[in-house]
This record gives sequence, structure tokens and C-alpha cells, in this order.
Amino acid sequence: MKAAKRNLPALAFLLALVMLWQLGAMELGAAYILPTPAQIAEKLWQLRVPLFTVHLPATLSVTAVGLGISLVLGLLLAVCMDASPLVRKVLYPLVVASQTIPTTAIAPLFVLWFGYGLWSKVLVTILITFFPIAITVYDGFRSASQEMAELLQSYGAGVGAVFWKVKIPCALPYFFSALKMAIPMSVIGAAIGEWLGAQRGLGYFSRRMMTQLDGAGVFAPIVLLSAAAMLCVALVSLLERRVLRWRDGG
Amino acid sequence: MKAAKRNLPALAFLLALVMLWQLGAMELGAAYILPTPAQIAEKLWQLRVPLFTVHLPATLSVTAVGLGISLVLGLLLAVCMDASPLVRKVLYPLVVASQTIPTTAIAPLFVLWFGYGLWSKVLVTILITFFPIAITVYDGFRSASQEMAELLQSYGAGVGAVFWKVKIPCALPYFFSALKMAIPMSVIGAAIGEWLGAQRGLGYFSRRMMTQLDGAGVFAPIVLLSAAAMLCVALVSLLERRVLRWRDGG
Amino acid sequence: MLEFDHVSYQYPGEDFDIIDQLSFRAAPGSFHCILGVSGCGKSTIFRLINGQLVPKSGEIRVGGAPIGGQKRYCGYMPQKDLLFPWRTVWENVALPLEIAGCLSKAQRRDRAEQALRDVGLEGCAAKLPRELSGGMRQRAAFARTMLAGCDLLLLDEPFSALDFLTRISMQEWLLDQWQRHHKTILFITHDVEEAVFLSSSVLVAARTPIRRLEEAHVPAPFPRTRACLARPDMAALKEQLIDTLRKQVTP
Amino acid sequence: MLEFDHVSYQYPGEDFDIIDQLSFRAAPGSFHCILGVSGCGKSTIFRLINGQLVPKSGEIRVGGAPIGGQKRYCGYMPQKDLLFPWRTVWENVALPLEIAGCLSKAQRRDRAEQALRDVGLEGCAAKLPRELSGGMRQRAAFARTMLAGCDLLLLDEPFSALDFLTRISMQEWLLDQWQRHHKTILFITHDVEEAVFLSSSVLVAARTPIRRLEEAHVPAPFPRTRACLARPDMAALKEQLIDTLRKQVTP
Amino acid sequence: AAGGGDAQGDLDTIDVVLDWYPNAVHAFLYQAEAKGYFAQEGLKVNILFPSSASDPLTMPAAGRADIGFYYQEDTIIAKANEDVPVKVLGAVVQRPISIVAALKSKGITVPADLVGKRIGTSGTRFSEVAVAQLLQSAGAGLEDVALIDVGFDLMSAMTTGNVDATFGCFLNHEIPALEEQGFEMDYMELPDYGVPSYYALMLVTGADQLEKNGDKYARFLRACRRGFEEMKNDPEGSLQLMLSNQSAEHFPLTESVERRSFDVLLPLMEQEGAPFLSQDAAVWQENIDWLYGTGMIDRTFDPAEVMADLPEETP
Ligand SMILES: Nc1ncnc2c1ncn2[C@@H]1O[C@H](COP(=O)(O)OP(=O)(O)OP(=O)(O)O)[C@@H](O)[C@H]1O
Ligand SMILES: Nc1ncnc2c1ncn2[C@@H]1O[C@H](COP(=O)(O)OP(=O)(O)OP(=O)(O)O)[C@@H](O)[C@H]1O
Ligand SMILES: [Mg+2]
Ligand SMILES: [Mg+2]
Repeated sequence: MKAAKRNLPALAFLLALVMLWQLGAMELGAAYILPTPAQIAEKLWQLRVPLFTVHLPATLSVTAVGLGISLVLGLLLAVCMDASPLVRKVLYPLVVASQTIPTTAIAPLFVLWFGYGLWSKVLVTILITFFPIAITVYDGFRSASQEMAELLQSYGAGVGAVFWKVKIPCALPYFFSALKMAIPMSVIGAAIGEWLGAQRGLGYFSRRMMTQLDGAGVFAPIVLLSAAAMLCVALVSLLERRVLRWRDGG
Repeated sequence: MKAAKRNLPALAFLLALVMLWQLGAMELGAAYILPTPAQIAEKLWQLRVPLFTVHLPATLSVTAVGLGISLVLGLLLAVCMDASPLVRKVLYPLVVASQTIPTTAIAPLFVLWFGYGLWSKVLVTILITFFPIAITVYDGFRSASQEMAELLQSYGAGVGAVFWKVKIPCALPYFFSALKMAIPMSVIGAAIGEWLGAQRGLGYFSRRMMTQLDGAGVFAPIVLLSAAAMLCVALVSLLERRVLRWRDGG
Repeated sequence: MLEFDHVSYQYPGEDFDIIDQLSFRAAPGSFHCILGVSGCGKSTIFRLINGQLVPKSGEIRVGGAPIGGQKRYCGYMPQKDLLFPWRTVWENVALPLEIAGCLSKAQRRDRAEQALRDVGLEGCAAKLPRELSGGMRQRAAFARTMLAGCDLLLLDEPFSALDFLTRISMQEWLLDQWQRHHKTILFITHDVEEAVFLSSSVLVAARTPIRRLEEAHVPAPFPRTRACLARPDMAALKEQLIDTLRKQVTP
Repeated sequence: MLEFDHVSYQYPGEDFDIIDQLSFRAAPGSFHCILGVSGCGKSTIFRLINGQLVPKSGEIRVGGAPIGGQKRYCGYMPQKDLLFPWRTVWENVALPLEIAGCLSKAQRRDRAEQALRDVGLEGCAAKLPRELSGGMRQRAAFARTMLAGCDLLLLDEPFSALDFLTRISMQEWLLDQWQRHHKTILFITHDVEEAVFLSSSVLVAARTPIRRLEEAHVPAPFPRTRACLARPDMAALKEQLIDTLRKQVTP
Repeated sequence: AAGGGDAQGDLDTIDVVLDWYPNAVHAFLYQAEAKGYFAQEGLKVNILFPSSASDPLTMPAAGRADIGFYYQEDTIIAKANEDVPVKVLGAVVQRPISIVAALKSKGITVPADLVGKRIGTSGTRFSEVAVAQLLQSAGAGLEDVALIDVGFDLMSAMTTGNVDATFGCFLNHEIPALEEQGFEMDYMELPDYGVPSYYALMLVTGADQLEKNGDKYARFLRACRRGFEEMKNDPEGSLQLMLSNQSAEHFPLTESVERRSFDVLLPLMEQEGAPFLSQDAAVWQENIDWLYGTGMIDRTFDPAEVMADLPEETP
């Protein structure tokens, strides 16, 4: 009740936006370029069975696997770069470089190595998402309090204890920042990955609809993607608020 | 001299990597998929005139304009979201949603609105880069010390002074984090933008070479892109170290 | 100058009012030290006056008007020094001037360096806060507060990290300033001698939750020298204050 | 127990050695208070012993061996409390136990709560550091240091933010602990009376840069009560120490 | 190539990389699969969609797939300029289906109408050469038009009015799709204006693989021919098969568009004197020479270098 009331203005504004879109799209009158929300909703309803039972799960599984591996990889990279200046010097430029390679250029390589299955799509997702995670979390580690680390060391703490008890808590706000960034990126990564020859998935579906000039069909899966991403980000934000409760200014 | 010595192991490792690539690519023997570094270097030299005088400047200008606007937009968004919970509630989900729209789906819209000129490419760049900037900087603002803000207020500081003298300095480490992330993203954004139709630019050049199965030609502009991005990131890191000198743990 | 009118405050997460219907007033130009055991709520009172915390009920007035609508009515020196780590010492000290915005940078620097000299930190203007010792940080924060230029000063244990001698000279300097500029000063301290030496009257937070502040007038006239501490009535006051505090611990 | 052997230290960015060829030793089981004006380098000495700063020259030995290779040889209570804001008070206090890693969580919590009781913070175990007052934070940090369980304790102004009475009871508790467990304690304070009451001998940092620490033996025997402060030789020692300090300021 | 048997257990697998998403042109594959012709030849066919436009050529050439659907001009360029070890098994579509298209409202019906207009292409060099040839036939040249690389979307380039005409749309797909959306279209076919007729779509493979598994490929082609017979004899059935196949893969095709596509394609896949999956050295030679003439390739080569030499047989 109270939460609903608090969110009322935001919801009203969103509704207004959707209506604006509806009017704008109707005015434009070119559904193959910009369909109206009503058309999209209708399409969603029409295609609910394949979209929800096949394509959404397909994309979500790529997203989940990709994001999971990205997290592990990104954190690992951040940890290594934080632990050793040598590793940082070697890997940082490589990591930056990896972000500047257009997917299409290495798509054949991925396909060459991983075939047309799940893994080439996962790889694209990883390529897109591990970078913000690694960079942000690395900066989080660097922001850790040197004094606290030294205090712990005086209690006999080794590198591991300092890492878990100082670096990790100090980097947590950065980590959540990274996660909230990586989620929508992993979704788009999966969608892009699906262009690398998929048989299902929302990105694949959207792109094929484009070849048929079916605007509503193009946007319907995207709306689903967006909704999924927003939901995940909202969940992470909730989690963040719980975990970082100590930060709440008195 | 000393700097060179310090960076020696990193350079050695990079060299080893390049050699590994050379061997791997020679072993594969399919230059149309993965050219050797030597072939790429040769191509770079062959094509140095058009690459450096036409395509590099074209892409860099898209990158620069796009990144510039992204910075302004991202910062503005972060500021607004920080200033008003209402704005945050409305815009945050929209911003997340904007990241889940594949470029291809809205490419026709961009083209409809902006034609095939500079601006549709810039728009793609913005779409890709403003998000990490906004999210990271917003989290930076949230990390600002409430106590310091209150102290300033007791001196009669208004919202503006608190913003400039507390929020901005507290968010600076996050801002640099965002910037280092956004640079390679803006480069790839410009390259992707060039697929929306361009007459020049490294992304365009690479794609064109791909239709001719000229592997070295595909990778030569990408190497240039990477080098440009790495250079920019290195410069930003230097700047960061200067600006955030106060943070150096004693 | 300052009036508390049945002010209550409860921390979220606590189940009682730490400040409970507290009323007291400080006349313009008076100098009150506040004594009380650790954790009884002294800093909370300051945060209420400062506007950082908002009372659950009651009203706080400064200069006759409720603090709600006012700005820059008090200079607050928090218990933690809260120096901005990214600013040099002089930039920290000049912060209130910067906010007031009526001086040029050079003038601000001049004023800040003067203030630093007053607290014995000449030569530290260009250092970063992390390069100062604990006592030096405290003095820098004190100098900053003095530049706030408000008629009401809230000083929360400003000299606790200073050595004996520096402390005495700071006390004397502060008394001198007070007499010259007729400020109203609230000063939290744990040092009874300091309280007696400085105040026109001492306020004792006699029990937690704080329902009232017991006021003890200090007999010695101004201007004072440290010699006055040797007066029998002053010594008696000291004993009396210590007794009052002792009662609080074992009620 | 602790030996300084011609130790020098220079802060980067300073042009002189703040610690200059300093030699001194503390016998096992002794209790030394260190006095000195604000900013003279007392905390720096602690940071050197702690291994946080590395001497430019000279050697520091604890228990006969250079500190370089040792771990857990000293319990250090820094001047700032350095409580971890994301941990509750008891989790902060139990930190040294957690690092030592030989107790279960329930045991650690028990020990932490016991330590909190010792410093008068019963009932605050589950609070976050930001919910404590300044003096309470200081006591929590003190409790944490006591749980480090090292034979050498470095306490940097541990009681500076405590009120008069809490301070006395903490002093007595600390003396009691020291006598029972035969720790070696270095204790920085600005309160001469505190120094005299606690120490077996007082070390005075007579000038900046610190070239030597002047040692003044405290005549009263252990165990002590506060009554001993009234002894004439103790009063004389106090005067003498204040004199020594005063000399430093006006050389 | 041990297979050959019709035992279920040890079928030879064949990975086929399509040129694009499944559409009418691939109906013969689906027919062969549905009717069990592949199984009868001891083959198990995996249909794969490409990740990038060159996949159907590079993957078989690199030995990562067995067969790809690729275009003749691009194959010639790849062979001549990059020496990609490619072999061509046969032509799927005997004539070009890439067209110069424009909205009817633009009034562009002959090459002369292109002068002074903006022409969108997908940025390949071949597009430039083809457009140049068209213009040349009208006595104009590339300098008389504005060529614009419109990236991945030719259709929206026209519908948004950003270009006046495009080169690269397919006669069998974009035209029906656009007309389905209510746009009236004009188009020009290349062979009418001096571009030699080329094979719009062919089956290609890698030279090594062909050498090793010639028999497997022969069996595959045999099954394909039989599939094509089905397609010819029962277009409606084949259409329905495609449609149901795609919706089984959870993708709805627009039936009317695919029906038109069938109508357009069927006559182009087999022509007088050029049976399905046949190829003619003369056509190769003509195209190689023409491309060499335009400067697209640095060297000419003997058509036999790319034409697979498999035992010809009648279906
Ligand atoms: N943010 C908070 N949330 C909950 N309780 C708080 C908070 N801040 C302070 N308290 C509690 O309020 C009481 C008074 O705190 P306050 O800081 O006013 O004490 P104080 O009198 O200044 O003590 P000290 O002399 O130690 O500084 C303490 O018991 C403390 O635990
Ligand atoms: N990181 C640093 N860089 C440069 N100078 C420093 C640094 N830390 C401390 N100093 C200087 O060293 C001197 C001694 O500092 P230290 O903290 O040891 O003083 P202290 O004796 O503990 O003083 P206090 O009683 O005020 O705590 C000070 O003058 C200070 O300015
Ligand atoms: Mg307090
Ligand atoms: Mg100190």
C-alpha cells in the first residue's frame, strides 16, 4: 500500500512515456520501423508460447552462464591485477584491447573454436561483460583502506585475511555497481551472441522478425529482454541495500 | 631508463603473446579467419595512408564526440538521479532498458531521424557508453560522506556547494573508473555505428575487408582501434594518478 | 541566544528517548562547558542544535527564532575532525570562508594561514590532512570552526588530543577570542579543570536519558588566569562537579 | 622486550628525520607512558614498532629478534579508532581472535562480549560502529586491542575521549590486567597525571626531531591506588615532567 | 568415407551452413530431410545459420563445416584474391536474384533514372562494380550517383526515405516482404544491363574435404536433387513443410511472403539446359573475365580450379 503510493509518481511518469510513444508511433505510422506499444503488446500475447517457453529460456540461460563466468573471470582478473603490479601491467592493456574488437570480426574465430552451440554465444556475453566487472572491482580494491589492512596485519593477518576482511568489504559497493552494469550488458551480449547462428533465443527471434519487416515482432522480444534485465537489476539493488546497510548515513 | 626496466617483464610477456598468436595463426593457415600479426603489420604498412589520414580520424571524431556527449549525459543523469529519488525511480529502469535494445533493432530509427551522417554513429556510441558512466558515477555520488555534507551545510552551504565540494570529490574515483571503462566502449560503439552506413572509418573499413575475406585487412584497423583505446586509457590513468594523489596510502 | 524547549530525540533503532523533554538556555555571550559521562548524549545535543538531527518533539531556538528556517547560525566542530582528505590543510581551514564566498582566494589563504598560526600549525598549510598527527588534525579542525564566523560556537571535545601545554595555550587563546568577540560558546569536555577554567557556567548532563542539564555557576571573574584555579571556591566547584558526575554513574 | 637501536625515520616529503638515531629499550613487563607535545612523533614511533613504517636506518628488536621476520608481536591501538564500519561492534572487537583463528564463532562472541563488558559497553555488541559515541568507539577499539593477546601493547591515547570517571576506572582496569598478565605496555598520553599513575617509568620526547626519550622513574610501588598521586615524590615528579615538557616548547 | 549403409547407427554427418535464415530457397533441403532421402543415403544433416556473411565459405574451407551456401561473385573474389581453398558443388539458383530496387513513388525503372540519386548498398565492392555496370549501360558513371553504405538494413534505408534506391535486395525476399507491408516496388535485374548472369547461390565446400569424402558429397547431392524434385512437383506441400518446420523451431514465417518467394525462385533454380545443382564452365569463365575486367580480382584462374569434379548423374 505505502510502497505503491511512494512509487505512484514514477509509475505515472512511465505510463505517460508509454502513451507518448503510442502517440508518436501512431503519428509516424510506420510500424515496420517503430511499432506502437499496443501493437507490441498484442504481438507478445500472440507469440507468448514460443517466446516464453523457448526463446526466453534460451536467452536467459546464455545470459546466466555468461554472466556467471564473467563474474568469476572479472573478479579473478581484478584480484590478480590488485595483487601484482606485473599482472596489472600485462593484462590491463590486453583487457582494454579486447573491448575494442568488434564482435563480427572475431565471430568466425569463435565459431571456429566453439562451433554454433551455446558456447560461442556465451563467449560473446563474457567478452562484453567481464570488462566492466574487472575494471570496476579492481578500482574497488584500490579504494580499500590501507590503514585497516595494516591494522589487520599487526594482528598477524596474512594476505588472505586482509583480502577477505578489508578488500572485499571495501570493494563491495563497486562490485554492486559493476553487477548492475553487467546485467543489462549480459542480456545484450546474449542477444548479439545469438546472431552468431542460433536456432532460438530472443535476439535471434528479433533479428529474424526484422528480415520480415515485422516491427512489432522485432520489439516484442526486446521488451521481454528489457523486462528481464530490469527485474534482475531491481533484485540486485535490493540485495545491495541489504548488504550495504552499514553505509546508510545516520 | 628506469621506467623501461620496470616495464620489461610486461613487455616480454606481451611479445610472447604476439609470438604465440603468430605461431597459432600460422598453424591454422587460414588467414581469412585469423591472420598472423606479421600479415597484419604488413597490411598496416601497406594501407598506412588511407588508414591514418582518412579512417582513423573519422572514427576518432565519432568516438570523441560520442564520448563527450556521453560524459555530459551520463554525469547529468547521475546528478539528477542523485538529486531526486523520483527521477531515479523513473529513469533508472529506463536506462537499464535502453541497454538491452540491440543496435540493429533501433538502427532504422536512428537512420530515420539522423540519416547516414555523423550523428547516427555518435548516437550508437552514446547509447553504449553513457550507461556505465551514469551508473558508476551515480554510485559514486551515493558513496559521498553524509557527515561532510552536513558539516558544509552548517557553514551555510547550499545544494550546489555540497555538490561541488563533497559529492564530486567523493565520486571522482568512480568517475575515473567509469571513464576508463567508457573509452574502449566508445571505440567499439563508433565501429558498430559505422555499420549503420558509413563512407569511412575503421569499423567500416574492417567490415568491408571482411566481405572480401581479407583477414589481415579486417584486423589491421582493429589493431589501430585497440592501440588508440589503450593510449587513451593510459592517459586517463596518468591523469587519475595525479588527481587522486591525496588517496595514496602513506 | 540558544534555547531548548522541551526537546526530545530518539535514535532510530533505540527504544527510549536519549534526550527527553530537555529545556535549557544559553544567554548571548555566555561560555558553557558541558560535562557528562561518555555516551550520555552530549554530541547528540550538538547535532540537534546543528540541525543534523531533527527533534522528535519540542523546539530549538537560536537568536529567538526556531532553527528550522535559519542558516549559518552556528559553527560546529564535530568530535571527529572531518577534514576533507582531498584538500590541503589550508583549503580545509578556509572552507567556511569559501562557502561564505565573500573573499578572494588569496585573502582566504591569508586568513587560513593566520588561523593556522593561531593554533600553532604554521608551516602546515600546504600539507594534506593525512600528513598531520592526531593533535594537529584536531587543531586544524578547530581553526576551521573559528573561521565559520558564527555567533554560536559548538565545540565537541576540541582539545582532547592535545598535550597539556598546547592545550593550555589553546584554552587561553579561546578565552581571549571569546572575550573579544562576544561569541556564545558551548564546549563539550571531559576535563573538569578545563571546564571550570573556561566557562561562565558549567552544564552537567546528570543522567542518561538527559532530562535536564544542571547548571553550576563559576565564581571566578573574567578575565581569568590559570592562577584562579587555585582559589578555594574554584576547587570546591571542581569537587562538586566531580561529585555530581559520580552520582550519575552509581544512581 | 623492545629495543630501538639508532633508529631513524624520515617521512617522504619532509626534509629532516623526525626520528633521528633514537635508541631506547623497554624491559619485559614494564609499563611506559610516553609524553610529548602534539606532532612531535610519538605515533610515528608506534607505527615504526608496528612495522607500518620502515626505518631509514637502525634496527628495532622485539623479544631480542628484529621485527622484520616476526608476526603478531604487538597489539597496536591506533590513535584513530579504525573500527570497520561494516562490522558490528562485537565483530570488530573479535577481529584479532578471528585472525588468530583458534576459536569458534560462539566462543569469539563470548570473549568479545566479555571484553565489551570490561570497558563498559555491555549491550552494544550488536550495534554498528556509527551508532556509538566517540568515547564508546574508543573503548571498543581498546577492547579489540586487548584481545590481540600479544605481550607487547602499543596504546596511542586510548582514553583521550573518555570522561573523567570512566577514564579512571579504565586506568585501574588496565593496571590490574597488566599486573596479572605481565604484558609490556607503551602508552601515549597527554595527561601527565595519567602517565604518572600508570607507568613504571615515563618516557618524555624532549625535542623534535626525537633523538632520545628521557626516562623518569615513577617512585610509587605497585599495586597502586589513586591515593599514591598525593605522595609528595609523585607530585614532584609531575612538576618535573611538566617542566621538561615546557622546556621543549621554549628551547 | 566408411558410411554408405542405411544402418541407423552410423550415419555420416554433414554440417550445412546456410547463407541466411531458412527460407524458400532451402526448401529442397527440408524436403530431402522430411522424405528421408538423406537417411537413405546414410547421411545425417545438421542445418546451421551463419554468424557472419562469410561463414558459409570460410567454415567449409577451414574444415569446420561440410557445405555452405555462397555466392558466385564472392567465391571468385575469395579464390582469386585470397586463394581460399574452395570447391563448388553446384548452383542452387541459376540466375542473379540481387536487384536494384526502389519504391514505385521514386519512379526509378531504368538505369538512367538513377542519375543524381542516392543509392544504398551493403558496402561490398561488388555492389559498387555492379552499380557501375548498370550506370555504364545508361552512359553514366559512379560519379553521377551518391553511393551510400547503409549497413545492415537495405529495406529500412528505402522505407525511411534515406536513399532513393538500393542494390542488394533479393528478388525473392525483400520485394515480397516490402510489398506485404504495402509498399509498391520497382526493380531492375542485373543481367538486363550488362552484368553477366551469375549463380546467385551455390553449394561450396573445402578442397581438402571434397578430396577425402567425395563419396559423401555425391550422396548428399543426390539426396538434394531428389528433394528438389519434390519441391518442384509439390510447391504448396513444400511451402507448408517450410512453414511448419519453422514454427516447430518456434519461428513464425509470413506465409504470403514465402509463397511469393517460392513462385519467384522455382523457375530460377532450374532452367532450360541448366538442371538443378549443375554448373557451367562457360558461366564461370564469363564471370571471372568480367570481374578481372572491373579490377575486382588481381588474377584470373581456370574454372576447373573451383568446380568440383563429381560423377554427374541424372536424378
Ligand atoms: N546513529 C546512532 N544510532 C543509534 N544510536 C546512536 C547513534 N549515535 C549515537 N547513538 C547513541 O546515543 C548515545 C549518545 O551518543 P553521543 O554521541 O551523543 O554521546 P556523547 O555524550 O557525545 O559521548 P562521548 O563523550 O563518548 O562522545 C550513545 O549511547 C550512542 O550509542
Ligand atoms: N604521512 C605523513 N607524511 C608526512 N608527514 C607526516 C606524516 N604523518 C605524520 N607526519 C608528520 O610527522 C610528525 C609527527 O607525527 P605523529 O603522528 O607521530 O605525531 P604525534 O606525536 O603522535 O602527535 P599527536 O600527539 O598530535 O598525535 C608531524 O609533524 C606530522 O606532520
Ligand atoms: Mg561525543
Ligand atoms: Mg599521535
